[in-house]
Amino acid sequence: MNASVLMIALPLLAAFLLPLTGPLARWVGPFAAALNIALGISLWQTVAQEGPSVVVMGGFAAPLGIVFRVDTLAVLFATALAALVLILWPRTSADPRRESALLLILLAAGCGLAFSGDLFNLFVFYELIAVASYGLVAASRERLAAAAGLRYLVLSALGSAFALLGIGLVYALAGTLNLADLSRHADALNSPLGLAAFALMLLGFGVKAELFPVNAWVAEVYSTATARTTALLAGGVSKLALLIVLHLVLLVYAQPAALSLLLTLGLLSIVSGQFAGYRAADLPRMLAYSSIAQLGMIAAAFSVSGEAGVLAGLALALHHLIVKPALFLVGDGWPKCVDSLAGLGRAEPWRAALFVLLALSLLGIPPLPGFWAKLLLLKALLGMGEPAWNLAAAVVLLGTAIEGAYLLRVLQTLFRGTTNAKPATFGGALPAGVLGVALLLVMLAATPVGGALQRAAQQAADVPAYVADTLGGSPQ
Amino acid sequence: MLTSRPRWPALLFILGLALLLTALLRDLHFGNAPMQVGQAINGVAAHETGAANVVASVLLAYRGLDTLGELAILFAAATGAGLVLGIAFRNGNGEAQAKTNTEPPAGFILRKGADLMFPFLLILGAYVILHGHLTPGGGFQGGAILAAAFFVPQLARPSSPFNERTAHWVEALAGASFVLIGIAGLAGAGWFLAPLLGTGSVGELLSAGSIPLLQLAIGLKVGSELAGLMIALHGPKET
Amino acid sequence: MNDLDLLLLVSIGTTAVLFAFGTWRWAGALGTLLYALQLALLAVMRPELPLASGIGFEVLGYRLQWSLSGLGWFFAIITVASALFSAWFAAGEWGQHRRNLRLLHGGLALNVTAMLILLASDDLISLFIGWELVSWASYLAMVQRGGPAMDAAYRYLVYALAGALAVLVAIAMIAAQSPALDFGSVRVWFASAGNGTIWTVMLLTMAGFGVKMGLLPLHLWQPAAYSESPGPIAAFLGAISSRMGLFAIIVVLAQLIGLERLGNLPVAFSFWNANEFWAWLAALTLIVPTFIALTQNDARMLLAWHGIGQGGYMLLGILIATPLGVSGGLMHVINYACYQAALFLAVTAVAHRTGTTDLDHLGGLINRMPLTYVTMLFCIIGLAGLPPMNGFVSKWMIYKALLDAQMPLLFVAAVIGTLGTILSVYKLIHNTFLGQLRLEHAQVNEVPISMWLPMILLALIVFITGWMPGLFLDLVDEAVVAIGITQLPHHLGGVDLGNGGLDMLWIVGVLLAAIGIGAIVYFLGNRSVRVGQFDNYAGGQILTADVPYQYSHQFYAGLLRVIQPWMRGGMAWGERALVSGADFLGGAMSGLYRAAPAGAYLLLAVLAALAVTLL
Amino acid sequence: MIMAWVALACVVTMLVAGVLVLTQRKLIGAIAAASVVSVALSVLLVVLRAPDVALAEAAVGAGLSSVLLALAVRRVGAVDSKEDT
Repeated sequence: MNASVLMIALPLLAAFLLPLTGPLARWVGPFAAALNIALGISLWQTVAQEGPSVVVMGGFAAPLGIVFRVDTLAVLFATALAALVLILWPRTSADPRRESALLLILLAAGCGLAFSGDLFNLFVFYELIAVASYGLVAASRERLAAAAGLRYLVLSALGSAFALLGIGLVYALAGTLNLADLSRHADALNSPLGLAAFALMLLGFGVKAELFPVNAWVAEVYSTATARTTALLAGGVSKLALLIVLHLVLLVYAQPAALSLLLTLGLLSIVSGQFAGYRAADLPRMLAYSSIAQLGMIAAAFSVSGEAGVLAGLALALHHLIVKPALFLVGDGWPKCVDSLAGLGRAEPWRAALFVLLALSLLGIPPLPGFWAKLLLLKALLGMGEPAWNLAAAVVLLGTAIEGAYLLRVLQTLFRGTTNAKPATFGGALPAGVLGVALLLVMLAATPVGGALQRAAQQAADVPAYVADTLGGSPQ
Repeated sequence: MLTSRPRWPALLFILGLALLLTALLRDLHFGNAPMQVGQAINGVAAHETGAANVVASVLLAYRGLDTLGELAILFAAATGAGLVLGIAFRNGNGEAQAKTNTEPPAGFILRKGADLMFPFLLILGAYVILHGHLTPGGGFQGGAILAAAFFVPQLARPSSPFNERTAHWVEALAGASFVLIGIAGLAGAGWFLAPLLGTGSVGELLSAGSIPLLQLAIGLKVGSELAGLMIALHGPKET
Repeated sequence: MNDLDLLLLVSIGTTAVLFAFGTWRWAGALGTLLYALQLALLAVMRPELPLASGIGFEVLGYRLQWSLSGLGWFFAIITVASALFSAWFAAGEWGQHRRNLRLLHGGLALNVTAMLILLASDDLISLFIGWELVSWASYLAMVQRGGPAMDAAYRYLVYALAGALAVLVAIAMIAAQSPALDFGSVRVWFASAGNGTIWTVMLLTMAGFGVKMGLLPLHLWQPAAYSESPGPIAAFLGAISSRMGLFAIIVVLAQLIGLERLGNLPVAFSFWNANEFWAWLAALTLIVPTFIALTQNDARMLLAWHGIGQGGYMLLGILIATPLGVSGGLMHVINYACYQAALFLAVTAVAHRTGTTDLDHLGGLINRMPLTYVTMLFCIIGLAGLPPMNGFVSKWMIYKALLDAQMPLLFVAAVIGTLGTILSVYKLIHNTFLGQLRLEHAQVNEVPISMWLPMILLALIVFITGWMPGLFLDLVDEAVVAIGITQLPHHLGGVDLGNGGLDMLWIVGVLLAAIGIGAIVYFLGNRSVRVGQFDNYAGGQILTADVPYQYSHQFYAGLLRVIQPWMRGGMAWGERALVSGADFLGGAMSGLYRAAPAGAYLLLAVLAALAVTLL
Repeated sequence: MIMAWVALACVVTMLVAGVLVLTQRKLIGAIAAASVVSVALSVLLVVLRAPDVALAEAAVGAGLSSVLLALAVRRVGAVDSKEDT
């Protein structure tokens, strides 16, 4: 179980020591990421055998100290992030040492975000991710990226301030910040003020989770930052921000008003993202808008109380984590304008085929994994049996139809006509290929993967067990 | 010189924020917050950690991981700043933009003042860091003072040497030692960042387990990091 | 490994082989052989029906399984046979002077595989998987010619995707309430579900499956998409692709919900029930497209519009829910597949020789391409539903069933549809083969045997099964039983009914005798002189061949003046309105993001959230 | 009682300095005003008996961040003035 702490400590250690490693510097990062994957796998086995458990920092039991909750969900996210970081590790960079350090910090913070069971600790790791990602965004050598990064920074800082305000309110109302402890005192937060705190946190964390009104940075940043950074932000970071929201609604804010708020923001994200994507003229922007909508779907899934919602959101999140980075990477190096893609399907058939595969999975075409995720989402939404959630299913339907219209337009353009352009060197070939193969493997192994996700969702949704594990079973 | 138009949107923003906070505070009852965790810690902190300064015990024992995270935030911010500053933007006019140094050279008083301040700042920083577990203060504050101690001479004499290499070494080793102390706790007591070395007697300089060590690590890291950052910002652009 | 597994394996193998060797000269012939093998396998497994496959998966607690019922088997026979004739035709001269047929042959085989997977599905998820496979496979078949074909296929796919999502929502709805999704459990669930729930599920699934079937108002994509595909593919798609929609609709309405339940399901605020509702939609589907077909000037478009209309007959027949009606509707599927495939092939043959399918630029080809003419003649008689062709039998059964079931208004609607069909198919054959031969076509020759043989064979099937409908009724029985309807008593010549049946042996006999008498009179009493096609006189003047004196465009101008006000394209207008709406919303949303006063959004959002939560 | 007056003075100073931050035309002036806010805040924190936080605010808020901002403005300002000419 202590491997969970090492998954944070070791990348941080590597990041701190990076300036001293000299010629080894370029190997330290990938090595640390690989080590994290290995730790994650070992944790996976432990959790599978012994069930979820709690790690106490410094031996100070909850709620006084910080605790880590190690369950399947957390291990899954931490390992997936490590794998994504490893796959997306930049091969060339203007300033490899600094960029590696930021990536390692992002990796450590992401793992912390996955494991932590303390609201303030979650905020610290969230902030750490935010700071690391500013640097990565601005590292793109485009002047536009610097401008976009600055706007991202301002908005994100503002969002963090609001999230912090919300956390402060929670502390003022409930007197504790441990999630399990908060779950016991959820009544104290069941007031307008408590709900306001939730709204503040939702909007604050929503900046990274690309939720509707606070996501205006997304298209700009994703279309100017390097493809690998974009892939990391869209694929990994956004999910982790939503993971905080999931913890909140599962453990603390299981009240209908909070769920409705989350659902509303999710639906607005879907509608606004898909329609904006429909009008987007360049590929990265289109993918960015699609990413907004996809995250809206995950938010909508998390707004369903109970195991069904967690399962659907988890499936959607992991699917998006594989597909969207790969799509950004495939599109990297192609002309940005969609109309200029004409004929590339013939010039670079394999790359175009990969794009088609990923786009189809994103749309939820069976038997690709995206289909199962979408089915779970619809089932969860309709299973609530309430008008707002039924409407949500209709919105998802509409959104996906719109998404289909614009993604198909890209596919159509790819295979229309011919181009004189020489096939560019495909920088993202390896990572995109790996992600594509991963997608196919998930499709073939749908049965075991589905079982694992079900276990993860079941563990995550078992709130009484969570509270008992954290507060009851540990030394006081 | 940089000027700007009146920030009416910003004022509006502030007004909105004020409205918002009023709305929040209307419902919040001050003075009787349920301080469950706070009171529990007040009761047991000195006994459990051996630190006379409860704040330090919270920062470095109960919430040591948060502090490690904050240290990493500072590191990430400095790294990000270095990344941005160190890169000449492609989309410019190409040639490295030479810094136009328009300030007058520092005068005699400033130079002498800086020379005098240096040891005092150094000692003050060290004191604040090392007594963090006893009195208000600690690694972050002391680190900031240390950074100032090294930056002030630079301000007075831009040409005076600052050994960036050493600073890098100090920074890296200090940061690493924080994590290593944590891992040592893991290996020794079974918990990450578990207190080592025993609590000692409350109020002594050598007490409170590993808290002073952590303070030292933080102070050195913050100090070297910020000094490096400030000097980099002040000095000519890297190429 | 039973016969079904073997069939699926052979089918997948066919796809792989044809994609691998698609550029080979004999790929078409190879495909034909492989389809013949599949057909043989289907024939062999007939006694074993329903046959469950050994393949199955369990994902997320849902069991995915495949099993071929009589209904699926019936459609599978048509599918593989259509593919066989299409591949055969493409293997002939038509294909040999085209360079790269990899996509054509591979796409065709992929379509067959996908359809077999769909037809063998035994739970809702495998049904949906098969459905999507079919959608994308037919997209692959449609886009091959590029250009306008891609636009048509794009339109199709957007419809299909939206429809599939509607189906997915319906499946999710069932999944949220029913313990399992195999057809047996779903049938039980439907039996206990309330009327409102059933209506929701039914509307969603019909919206989805109706897209492929071309059920009004979801038909707009179909004509362009089918007619823009390469000839043999158009024949295949026209013959069977839309029928996959019908198959899925039968599964939902007849097998899962049950036709009796449909009759007891009231339409809110009216004296209708669900059965009548869908029957009238089917009637609308059979009338409107048929009259739109009348106005078409392109042979392939005309046929494609008919394809939509004929689907209406099939659905109507099945919704009558009597053995006669259901058998008639299902028999119409197989009859229609025969003549629609043959007609598309005939039009392709004409296009192969003349280079056009524009009805305003053809004419008088009867002497130049007699075999193609015979094919088209046989098949349009079938399409119009006149004796002695097989289309007559199925239509007669539907009419008779409508009258027996006391549905006179629907009967009138069906007859109006038939009238429209007769008028428009006459336009087709007249403008292609009769009238004035165009000068530029004076040297046109009949297509070679490699192309006419499959066409003529299909035409012969149309005639023989019209003469001996018992051949097809035998196959239909399998499907009828699978739906749960009692078998219709029939014999080789037709149908036995208590109050007088249909015996085509007699009817065809009488008809042939009458034609024989006519022929004798014509040949023995003939005193006319045969002249060349370009030897023309009018008003005492010699007309040279380059003067167009016979106007084939603006056919039925008088009729169209009468019905034109009814055909303003309301549904096309609706589609455009949807697209503009999406454009508008897209513009608004992307403007919202582009303006990007991000901080202001955040503050406003926070204020709004606080206002909502605190006040 | 005296503490309450000190606290009030601090709050008023912070408010005035805060408005000054927004209304200053020169960025360097705004930064100076911002550091005044920080100084007043750290005094306020002492009054509120939170010396640890006060020390941090004084060292980081009033000292370091002002210096960093000033350095950044100087650097950016140099670039900008060059573009103006």
